[in-house]
Amino acid sequence: MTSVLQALNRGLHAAFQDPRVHLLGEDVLDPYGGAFKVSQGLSTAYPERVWTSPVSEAGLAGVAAGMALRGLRPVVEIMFGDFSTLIADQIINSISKFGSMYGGAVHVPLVVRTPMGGRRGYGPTHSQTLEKLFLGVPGLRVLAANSLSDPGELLRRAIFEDDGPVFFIENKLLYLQPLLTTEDLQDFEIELHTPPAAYAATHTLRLRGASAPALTLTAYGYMAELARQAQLRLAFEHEIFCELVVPAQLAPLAAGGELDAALAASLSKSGRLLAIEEGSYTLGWGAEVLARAAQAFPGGLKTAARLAAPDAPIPASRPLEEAALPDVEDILATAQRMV
Amino acid sequence: MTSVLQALNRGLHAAFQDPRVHLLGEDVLDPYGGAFKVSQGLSTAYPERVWTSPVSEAGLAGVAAGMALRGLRPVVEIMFGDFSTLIADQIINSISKFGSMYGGAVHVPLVVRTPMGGRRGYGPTHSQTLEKLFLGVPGLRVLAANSLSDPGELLRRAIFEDDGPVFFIENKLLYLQPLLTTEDLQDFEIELHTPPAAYAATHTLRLRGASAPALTLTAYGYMAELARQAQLRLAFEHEIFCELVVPAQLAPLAAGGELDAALAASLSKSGRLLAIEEGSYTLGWGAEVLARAAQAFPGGLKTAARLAAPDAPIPASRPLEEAALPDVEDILATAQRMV
Amino acid sequence: MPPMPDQAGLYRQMYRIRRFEETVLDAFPKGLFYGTTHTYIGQEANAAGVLAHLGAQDIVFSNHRCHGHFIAYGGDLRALFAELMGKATGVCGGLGGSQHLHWRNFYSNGVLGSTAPIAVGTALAEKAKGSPAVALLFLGDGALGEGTVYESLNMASLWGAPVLFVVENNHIAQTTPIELALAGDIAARFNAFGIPCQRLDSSDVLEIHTAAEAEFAALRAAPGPRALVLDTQRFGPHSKGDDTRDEAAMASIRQQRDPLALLAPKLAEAQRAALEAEVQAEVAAAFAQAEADPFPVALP
Amino acid sequence: MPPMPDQAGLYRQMYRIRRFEETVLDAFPKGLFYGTTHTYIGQEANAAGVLAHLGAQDIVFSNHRCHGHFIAYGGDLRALFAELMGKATGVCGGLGGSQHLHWRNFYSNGVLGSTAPIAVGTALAEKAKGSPAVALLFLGDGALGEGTVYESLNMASLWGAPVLFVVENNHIAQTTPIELALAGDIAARFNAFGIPCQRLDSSDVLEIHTAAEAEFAALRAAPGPRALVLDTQRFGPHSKGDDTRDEAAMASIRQQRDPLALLAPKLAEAQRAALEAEVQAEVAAAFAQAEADPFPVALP
Ligand SMILES: Cc1ncc(C[n+]2csc(CCOP(=O)(O)OP(=O)(O)O)c2C)c(N)n1
Ligand SMILES: Cc1ncc(C[n+]2csc(CCOP(=O)(O)OP(=O)(O)O)c2C)c(N)n1
Ligand SMILES: [Mg+2]
Ligand SMILES: [Mg+2]
Repeated sequence: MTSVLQALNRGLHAAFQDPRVHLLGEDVLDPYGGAFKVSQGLSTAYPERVWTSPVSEAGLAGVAAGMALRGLRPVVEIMFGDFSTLIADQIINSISKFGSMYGGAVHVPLVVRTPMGGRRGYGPTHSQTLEKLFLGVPGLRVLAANSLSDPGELLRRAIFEDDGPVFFIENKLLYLQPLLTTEDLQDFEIELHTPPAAYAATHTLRLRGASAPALTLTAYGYMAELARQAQLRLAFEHEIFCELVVPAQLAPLAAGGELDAALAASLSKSGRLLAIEEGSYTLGWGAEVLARAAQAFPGGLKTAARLAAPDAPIPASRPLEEAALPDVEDILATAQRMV
Repeated sequence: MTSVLQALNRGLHAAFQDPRVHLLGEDVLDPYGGAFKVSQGLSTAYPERVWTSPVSEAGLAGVAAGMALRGLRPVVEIMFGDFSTLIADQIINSISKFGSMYGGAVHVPLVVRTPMGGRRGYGPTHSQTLEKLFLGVPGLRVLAANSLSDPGELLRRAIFEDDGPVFFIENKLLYLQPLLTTEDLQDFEIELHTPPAAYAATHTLRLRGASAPALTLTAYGYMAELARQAQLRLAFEHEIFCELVVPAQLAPLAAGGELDAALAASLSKSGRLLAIEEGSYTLGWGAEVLARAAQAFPGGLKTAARLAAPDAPIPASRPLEEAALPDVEDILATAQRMV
Repeated sequence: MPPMPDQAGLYRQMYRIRRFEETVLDAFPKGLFYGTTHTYIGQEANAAGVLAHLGAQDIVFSNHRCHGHFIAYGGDLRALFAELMGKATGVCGGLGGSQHLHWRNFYSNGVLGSTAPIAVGTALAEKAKGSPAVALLFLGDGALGEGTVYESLNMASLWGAPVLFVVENNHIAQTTPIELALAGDIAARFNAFGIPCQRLDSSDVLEIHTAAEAEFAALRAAPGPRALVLDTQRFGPHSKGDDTRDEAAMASIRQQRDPLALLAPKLAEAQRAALEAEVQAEVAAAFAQAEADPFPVALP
Repeated sequence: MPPMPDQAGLYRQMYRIRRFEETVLDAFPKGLFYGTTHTYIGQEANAAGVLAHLGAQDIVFSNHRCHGHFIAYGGDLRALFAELMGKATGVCGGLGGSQHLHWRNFYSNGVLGSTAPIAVGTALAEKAKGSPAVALLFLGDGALGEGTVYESLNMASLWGAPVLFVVENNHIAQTTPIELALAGDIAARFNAFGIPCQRLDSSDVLEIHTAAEAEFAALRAAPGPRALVLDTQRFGPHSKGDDTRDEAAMASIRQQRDPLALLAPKLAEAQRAALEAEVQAEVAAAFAQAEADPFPVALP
């Protein structure tokens, strides 16, 4: 069994074969290897290319940007996704702009990796799912690891196949998930779709032999795994057949507000959409999904809904946190209401 | 004639009658009075309560937060909205969280004011409309000035009537607009609607004697003025009758994804929605508007669209900038395609 | 001459912190707490020595390693245990957890450096209101990496904010030794912004008490920012079990730099034993109460 | 002994900047430019004196006040005029405008302080690649307010980045005099992060040339960050017409601190006249060409 964490670590080790790859982050030296251990082993194998840094997130992002400008392929580890707020200016006003604002001759191939998410009781400043801040930033690709395909390979491709910046979203609970094997997925028929000019595949999961879907679920990252569990239970316990669409690329989406083809295909069958995310509700990823769906199916969707955390800080207390963050039961309840 | 700029300045002067009000910002001393002159006269009248600061946006926001914690009512001027990226951490992880994360006993009554927007050739780092970054931040109220009602009064109420933080959006071209008088608006029938627990009114504009609306336009800030001009031309030149819904409060929206009542009322008549904004397309304000509309009118909207800037940095060159930012002609063209 | 510090009182305060933190570390693996924690063991003399000078009106900003500050500030042990357990009776009703505390004029937050300008702002507000209150900000050596800290030093200095920056330099940030994270000199950094800085390498609470006394006196006499750098040692892991330092070296440090062991000889043996017994009972009772306390009711 | 600086060359460079900026200020009100601009008049000696030592491989980061840096770097006058006009032939095809320039190893950005870590990163990258290139960062006194600058000093120092921080201290940021924005001492700020700092109060390009020569020599001999603080004067408005300073005081400063007037006596009168005529013609031709250049075609 390979966990998502192991896969990411392997992906980094594979990437480090190329001497242009450098890693910058806080507490990334061995034996610690980063707060969530994703970077373990790198500083031992490549001491001169692993930069353990002061607690200076903005500076870190900027230094990596400079390295990227000069031909390296830096990877930045932000210890908690909550601190991505500190690199907002570097990301928005420098890193993602340089590719266009200088007339097209400048490239900033860097990857910022960071874990988002709660369910560990870390409280309001260490549990957030903040990628929504970056999904509408022009010039920035945002990818979210999932356990349906190798996130280490996705990370490796982000490092090498992209001449622009990539914000790579991980999730604390996803780390511990096993990469799903064909055996794990034997109940599913899986369709892969890669959007134009992307390298990250969208997975559409339907249960083998299921009748036409009554509902399309869409989710990414760790929520995709919860949605998959809900999908199974909806089928087996409630005879509600859903399709689940799991994108790995959250941004950019197609220009002109066009809906992702995999989602469009599923919706044209189900006519019902539920977008599920762990981040807070308003202007989350689901807002863009629903907006595009509304544009793509004028008058045609029977119902559309979002499941997300409420618009409030994430409490530290376990029962409060559990109530705040959407889980399998919430998906079941919402889906049942929708069909 | 009173301009929006004058109204804002008057609002600040009125607020300063209360000794709890302090202003912090860069270059806010007289005779300059801030880069856009909104703060003019204050440092002369109240020298001990106007803090002209180093170029330290994050620090500035934090200092204001501290003042607010201790009973003052600080107003922060961020010279260009583009630099709101630098205060993202203070806003997201401190200022907007304190009200909830400490159990409810702490209040941070501060107002951050800043001008957004392009059309002045200032280039990619001085022309953005970035409020979308903050519309989904729990605990933060976001208001946008417009010329339909006195923005100085809105600002004054934000300073005093709110025990939480307010992000107050201005717009560089809006500054020069006159506050619209009843005479200016004589062609319109205007309905006011104030959402629950808000003090900022939403205006619904319809042309006097117009037949049922074929389309609902919604826009805020300076774009609302362009939309109003388009609304007139659509009626008089193309016989397309629209209603225009102009919110002054962009966040929070009603909980649970509920649609604003004014918008819902208009859409139930028109069945067609066009959300117009100057910011870049993806996950802009319009995404949340469309998502909520899709939820509120399952299967019921004939068409929904967004008009926004493309997902790209704003070019400095005039023809390129003009092409990028939505204007009256773009609204006319889009509206005509939709009905 | 200021009165002699209350040695027994300081010992009690430090021992309360020690027992609290030991209880936390002990109970964490049993699942009685939830989330994370950063214990203050080894640094007790800083909180006790510095906060002894605080007036009721003064303001404290603390960081992730806040239990010791909170306790020395006068915070309730049961409420702190309860907060760490996520109980309704916690300092913040379970919303904040270990890193996010507020009670009276005490505030902590888990984002390093973010508190610096906020502390400066509170100090300026009190000054503007004509209040004699001063603000105090605890920072670790690691937090000195954050740019916001320097923006805050500059503004505090320009605007004469009555704030004391207390750097607890335990020579490590999570797992990063200070040599890998901090160039130049800490005191010079404050001085470069026009802020006077006193530096003290000690785990002796009496020395720290004296040093802090001078800082508070100066701060109240002539409001304006000051800095106190306390070189210290973190005895335990960064949070739970994540200590990558050499165990032998740590053992010798624990031997030499224990604030409790340093003060203990100054107290009569019997007095100390009685005091320790009292504190043990106090902490145990607080823990038991917190354990029995209800969880907050989650709204559906 | 390094060779004597090329006095005529330095004069020419400074005069090219001067004429360029005068042309901009003159033509702006006529609507020939669009957007904003920040002219370099009065500070020409800095760009000319410092950048004279730059190798082709070296990297320059500049700020909003970048025209002088760009010209002294070797940038094309017509392309710069065109960029300010928003023409397709501009340095960045009209996308960037006055504050956002890139050509070869030259980059400028309009967000103060944001370039600091990026410059450090380029220096580290070149060092990691084994290249001899060094990076140079121009900062104003105002930009020293930004926290990111200090994060950058720390990292540059820790990691031995071959970068030269050049502070052009014109004692003002937009309208804010340095006394209201900067506490403590600039050189001490660098020193506090372990960075050596040379400070020079001069508008004499030869002095600046000499000071910069020493910095570059040290930088190339032992890669690691260094700082050069140049006290200078901004003769014109911050951007256009927004000068709140005392006109009489400014007149006397313009009298005493004009880098062109300071160097002029060292050149033969005829040589200087010829040189000026050449530059005038060059600038006029560049302007005329840029004016005639096409606007970019906006895609519908
Ligand atoms: C902005 C930010 N970055 C990173 C972290 C993660 N983190 C928590 S504590 C810590 C080390 C802090 O070291 P120091 O300031 O010296 O305090 P100490 O733990 O030694 O008491 C780090 C990196 C954080 N909380 N905030
Ligand atoms: C982050 C940021 N804040 C504010 C501004 C607005 N601004 C542009 S130039 C300037 C003053 C800069 O002063 P200084 O760094 O001394 O450079 P100078 O203009 O004197 O050359 C300010 C505040 C900015 N460009 N970026
Ligand atoms: Mg430390
Ligand atoms: Mg300056």
